[in-house]
Amino acid sequence: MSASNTYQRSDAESQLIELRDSARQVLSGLGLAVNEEKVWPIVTDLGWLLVGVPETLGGLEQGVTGSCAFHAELGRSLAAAPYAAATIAIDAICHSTLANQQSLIERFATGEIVTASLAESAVAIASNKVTGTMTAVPSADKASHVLVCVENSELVALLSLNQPGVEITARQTWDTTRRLFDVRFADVALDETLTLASGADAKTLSSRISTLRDFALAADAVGGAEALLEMTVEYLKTRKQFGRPLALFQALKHRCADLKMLISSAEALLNDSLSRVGNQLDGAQAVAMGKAAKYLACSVYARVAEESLQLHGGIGMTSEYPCHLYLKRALLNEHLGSGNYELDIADHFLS
Amino acid sequence: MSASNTYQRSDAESQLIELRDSARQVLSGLGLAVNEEKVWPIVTDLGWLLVGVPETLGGLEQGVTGSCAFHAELGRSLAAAPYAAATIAIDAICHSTLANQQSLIERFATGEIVTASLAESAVAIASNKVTGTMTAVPSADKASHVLVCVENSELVALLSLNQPGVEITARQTWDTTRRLFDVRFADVALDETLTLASGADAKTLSSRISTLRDFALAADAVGGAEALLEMTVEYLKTRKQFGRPLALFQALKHRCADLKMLISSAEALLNDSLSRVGNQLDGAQAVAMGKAAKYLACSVYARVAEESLQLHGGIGMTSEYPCHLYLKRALLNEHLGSGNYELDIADHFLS
Amino acid sequence: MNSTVDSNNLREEVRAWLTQNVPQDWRQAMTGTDQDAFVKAQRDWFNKLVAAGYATPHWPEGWPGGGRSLADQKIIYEETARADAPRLILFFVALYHSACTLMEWGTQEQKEKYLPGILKGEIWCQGFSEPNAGSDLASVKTRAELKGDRYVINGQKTWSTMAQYADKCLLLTRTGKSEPPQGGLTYLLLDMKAKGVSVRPISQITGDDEFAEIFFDDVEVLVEDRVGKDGEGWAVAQSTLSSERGLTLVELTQRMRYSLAKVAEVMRERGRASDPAIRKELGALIAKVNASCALADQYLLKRISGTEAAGDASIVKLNYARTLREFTKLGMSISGLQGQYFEDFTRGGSQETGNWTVDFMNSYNWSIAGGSDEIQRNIIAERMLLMPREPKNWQLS
Amino acid sequence: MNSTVDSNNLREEVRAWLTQNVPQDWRQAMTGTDQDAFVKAQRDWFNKLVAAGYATPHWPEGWPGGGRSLADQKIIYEETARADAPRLILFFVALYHSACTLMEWGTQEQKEKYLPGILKGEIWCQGFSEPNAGSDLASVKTRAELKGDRYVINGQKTWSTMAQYADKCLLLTRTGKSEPPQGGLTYLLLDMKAKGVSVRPISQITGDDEFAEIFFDDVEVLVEDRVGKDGEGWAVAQSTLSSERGLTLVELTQRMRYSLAKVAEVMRERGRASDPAIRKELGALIAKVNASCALADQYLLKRISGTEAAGDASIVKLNYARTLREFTKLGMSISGLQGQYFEDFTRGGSQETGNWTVDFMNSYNWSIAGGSDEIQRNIIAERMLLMPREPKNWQLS
Repeated sequence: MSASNTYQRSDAESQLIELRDSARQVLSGLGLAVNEEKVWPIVTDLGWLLVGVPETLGGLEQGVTGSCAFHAELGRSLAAAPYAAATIAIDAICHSTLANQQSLIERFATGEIVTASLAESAVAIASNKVTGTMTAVPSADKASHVLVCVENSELVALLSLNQPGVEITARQTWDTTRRLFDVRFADVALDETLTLASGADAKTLSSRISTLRDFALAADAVGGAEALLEMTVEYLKTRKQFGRPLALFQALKHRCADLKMLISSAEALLNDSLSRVGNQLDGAQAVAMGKAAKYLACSVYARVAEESLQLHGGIGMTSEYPCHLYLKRALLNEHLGSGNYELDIADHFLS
Repeated sequence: MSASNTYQRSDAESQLIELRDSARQVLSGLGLAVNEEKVWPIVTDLGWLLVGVPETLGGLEQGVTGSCAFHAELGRSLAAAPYAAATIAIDAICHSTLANQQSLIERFATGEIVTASLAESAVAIASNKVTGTMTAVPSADKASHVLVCVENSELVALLSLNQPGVEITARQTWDTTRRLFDVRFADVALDETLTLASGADAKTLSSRISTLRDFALAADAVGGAEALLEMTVEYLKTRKQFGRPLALFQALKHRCADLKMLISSAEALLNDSLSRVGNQLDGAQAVAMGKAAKYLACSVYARVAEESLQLHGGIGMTSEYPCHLYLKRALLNEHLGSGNYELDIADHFLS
Repeated sequence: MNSTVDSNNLREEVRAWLTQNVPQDWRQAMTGTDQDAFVKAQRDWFNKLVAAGYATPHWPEGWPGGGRSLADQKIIYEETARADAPRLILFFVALYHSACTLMEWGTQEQKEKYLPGILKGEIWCQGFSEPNAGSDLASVKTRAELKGDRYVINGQKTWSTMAQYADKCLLLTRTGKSEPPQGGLTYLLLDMKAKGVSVRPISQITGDDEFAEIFFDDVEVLVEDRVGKDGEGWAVAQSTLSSERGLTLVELTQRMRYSLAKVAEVMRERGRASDPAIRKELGALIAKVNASCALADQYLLKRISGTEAAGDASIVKLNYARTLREFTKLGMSISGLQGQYFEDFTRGGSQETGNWTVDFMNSYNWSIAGGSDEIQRNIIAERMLLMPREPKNWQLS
Repeated sequence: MNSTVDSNNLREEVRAWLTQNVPQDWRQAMTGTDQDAFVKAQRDWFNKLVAAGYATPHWPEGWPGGGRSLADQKIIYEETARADAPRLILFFVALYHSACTLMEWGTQEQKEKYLPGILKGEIWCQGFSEPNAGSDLASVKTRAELKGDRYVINGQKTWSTMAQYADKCLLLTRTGKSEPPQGGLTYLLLDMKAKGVSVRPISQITGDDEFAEIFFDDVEVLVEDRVGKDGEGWAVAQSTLSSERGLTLVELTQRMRYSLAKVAEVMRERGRASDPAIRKELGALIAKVNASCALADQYLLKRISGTEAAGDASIVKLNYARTLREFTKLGMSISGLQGQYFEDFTRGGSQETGNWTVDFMNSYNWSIAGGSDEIQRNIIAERMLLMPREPKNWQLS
């Protein structure tokens, strides 16, 4: 009714939408669940690892919202790339006080792989030597370095993976679109030129890292869920039973509508949280927002994947058809990250 | 394929079916949610309180299965009668070593009301005097006696409600088909001629009483859920929208089918448990079975009531239409009984 | 001028005003009291808001506090929710439905005749729904027969919010005969005191009566009180229905968010504050409630930016109804047996009656009224996912 | 003779025999091994059961262990589940579907030709389902053309359990042209080694291949291998499908019940044994699993007593599928990240592969195959609740 309702998209928003659209085009050209060998060169060539990096460090300044847009696109196409782990590590470098920040970012954004854990780690430090195990580390076999958060957040550092005392074990998951590894350290010496933060700064940075991981998993889930529902609806429109397209059956329509609503809610929460936290990812509030976004998106993704499998009927149960790839990625997403999400959210609220 | 598959209904089974059918006929003649003044004389005149009582004590020897069939019928018709509480108390008398068993049963089966708590009580005994509070005691204002299980199961007794130190407070519930009371005792003397069990016997009897209560609530829930689903399906067949009966919409059909399946499962569990426990209601196994039957039936009832309210649309939200009476009884049923059902079932299984 | 600074100023101004002006005892005044006390409490609060310009920020400039952007209106609603101020339920139809319909479709004479009355506190109700029509607005049967300079109305409306208190009514009638269902509808402004109008409150399952039936027995309405042309009622009704533009759901979701503290409260009261199973449920609920808020906010943004797509509104409503159900159910479940005892509750308190069991029952208003969940699912499936519609002539064989 | 005593005797006898005879290492022998090892393990177990008379208690007297009542058969299944013995999945079609169909419809010659082979270990498969036919059996398109003394078959079947191992096939074909869908079907017995038959295992999402596609390219079957008359295939297929009479679901629900201990096991392994939220979920699951057992038991009783009603079977199956989903999902969820790592699992282990994630994926076999959950809901709504069927000519408008 009022005349004063105007809204202008900012330049940054417009740029991000362009970036995302072109990413979607590139990825859909590659096809679903394309392997790391094919995706990674594209990721580095097109500078996708620089999306969230500040302009002052040679990046596109799109912040976490920017990298999440790409996590969603990679989730949508089920791409097998260590993009999430690498962006988390690069972000940590950006937020360190390291002197050689810029050169490290250049190395890791253009070819050399840096990775990080997508789950929990139990790594301790004693006499400047690191011991312990990191789980769910993507592409550790090809990475030169890994981001390590030491227990109790005393220290955040990069460790070279090509040195004595490092043992890398492949852990095949049901989700074949990810290549995860356990990384074990036995008395591995720290390289002080790769220490990102220590003391109170390390606590802050650790908290940022885990929030970022939660947002990355949430975005992957939202992208995957959206693509899967589209695929399922298309299937129902095509497939006929009793002489009618399945999409005409109201019971199935209503289930798809519910899924659409759930995905929209997870997406809205993710976007809202990203815009609220901005670049401030380390406070208790931001951590709780990351956890809520991750919990909701991943549980919605699993729900969409389970329903989609049922809605596809027999064909969804065959390995030829990609429905199960989404299911397995969704199940893995639910179990990545750390802690008991629902409890942590409640704890923060009640504290 | 084999010829040797024959099955004959026993005389007791046939008799129970007859009893139940006639009860249904009587109750449906009275209409839904008819008040206590109208139902109670029928309950006593027709001897329904004697269904579960042994023949040796003048009963119909139909056991717990028998009384549960009547709980289900009363649940179906939303009858406002202290039938469950009275049968529990009468059953306790039957399983006591009281000398005047027979005369007490006659009194309570024919007019004088004995009641019991349908929830938790906190009643302690000191120097032969009883102090504490019983909650959710039906029709305590009209009853002459109440069944009391003292804390830690030291004693099970009947207490006269017409004596000093007894305070009866009406607790109006959203469920208007039940009239519940709090009963407070302040130093009320025990009448030794009304002590049903003490010591180890009291533990056994207390356990029987709580199992019986669980089965009674389960049966009420199964009966109510069945009647409500029938009502809802009838409504959907009658009501038209967009020129078609609602019952033609597949999304609604599928939801009704799910409810039917859930009710069948709760009913099957109840019947199976009753036939397994027989008259042995006091062991840990029987207690766990009672809890499982109560938990499943009451949660299914609540689910059916919630869905039925939605399926009825606007009319279900009006107080004139009986849909909400089932909802409120279902919600109350979920909160009657004692303990945390799911946890107790798991505890028993894991022990 | 920087709009963020501007918004912050408004936010602070509203917040300060609310601190001063929200009656601290409004819940008590509206709990366990009769209808008159309820109406008086609503009217007092309405007068305060009108005076402060916070009742009509959505009206054009020139009216009290008018000419504000949707973003500013949102701030006012958010702060009202945050301050736990009463909802203006008795005046909502007048302030939004009636005013916006008149602004868009009314003649100059109609505006002059009706708008000032709204600010003075005239209560309006909506006469759209009919018995047995459910969510199917096109099946309106109430007849309006044109006789000279007036329409003569016969029929019945139902589920009209607070119609028993209303002075005026937005009435959707059928004048045409053979047109398709959406055609042949005509939109009238009715005086509830007119001869032949009778109102019967609907007794709800909570014992409250927020809705009423309206009966028309040869009721006369002058042609000058028709909005739009004869037969144009469908289009006019659409703008009535979209008049609040998503603000209501912003308000309601914000209120739900602020009410999460009440779940914590009942957990403490019932000794369940450290029960991990309940805490887990609470954690899941917090995420869902925040998502409902985010959805409503983003929907408003879409309306502001003109990027709303078919089905968007259905998603917000379906999601709110579901979250509200889970929210009230958790509160009720934690309340245990205690929650099943009857207690007085805040009249017209909608989702915040102070009684979890009433809130739970009221939550069905949102999944049934204003287009049931089932209708929203149809819309999402057909208009958003582009799944085929059921055939028109689909009849029982 | 008292039947309870009788039953107890059988129960003890079976239990004792199983204690002696279930290969203790059968899981290891069927985990991470190739197909041959799996077939050998199945065959060894089959031979033991046949010798003991526990493979064919449902065959008439005269056959090994034959002539037993359904109640006795149930005891054998219950005890097999209790002993965690392997399921005879490779021979199930032969022992039930083929045998019962032959007993009911077969000629004397057919019985003599085929039944002894079954006891010797011939493997049968079922050729009913077709691509794009889903749960709609009446839409069989595989053609059988009568040419002299033989049928010539062309077409394709799918989702045939273990067809890659099968010696023989129960084949449903279309011979008629213009009859209604259920008419025009003809039931044949096919030698899987016949010229023109080719089999392609279906690679499942678990990596297992319990099912296969079968292709027919001018395959010839003699008229003497037809069961029932030409065009009578629908009726014959119905008795094939109902041959196990509910026993399978008794067995499966019992196995699920005994597997509840595995949930407790994974809780301990993952340090969640005292987590109240998980314990609560376990408690709810226990009630549901016991209810599934009770439903299956009572369904069998109805079959025994001839009181089965329309829809009863659908309720049992729909309920089992749902409970199995919840059961496997809880196990998977407790397993945490560990459960998402690929591990070898017991081949053909169905719901008890030793891997919760595989069990969870396999649970969809029960909600999709053999009439999907959606079909079961249609049946329950239409045949049990007597809600109207969708019109026959309901087409996209």
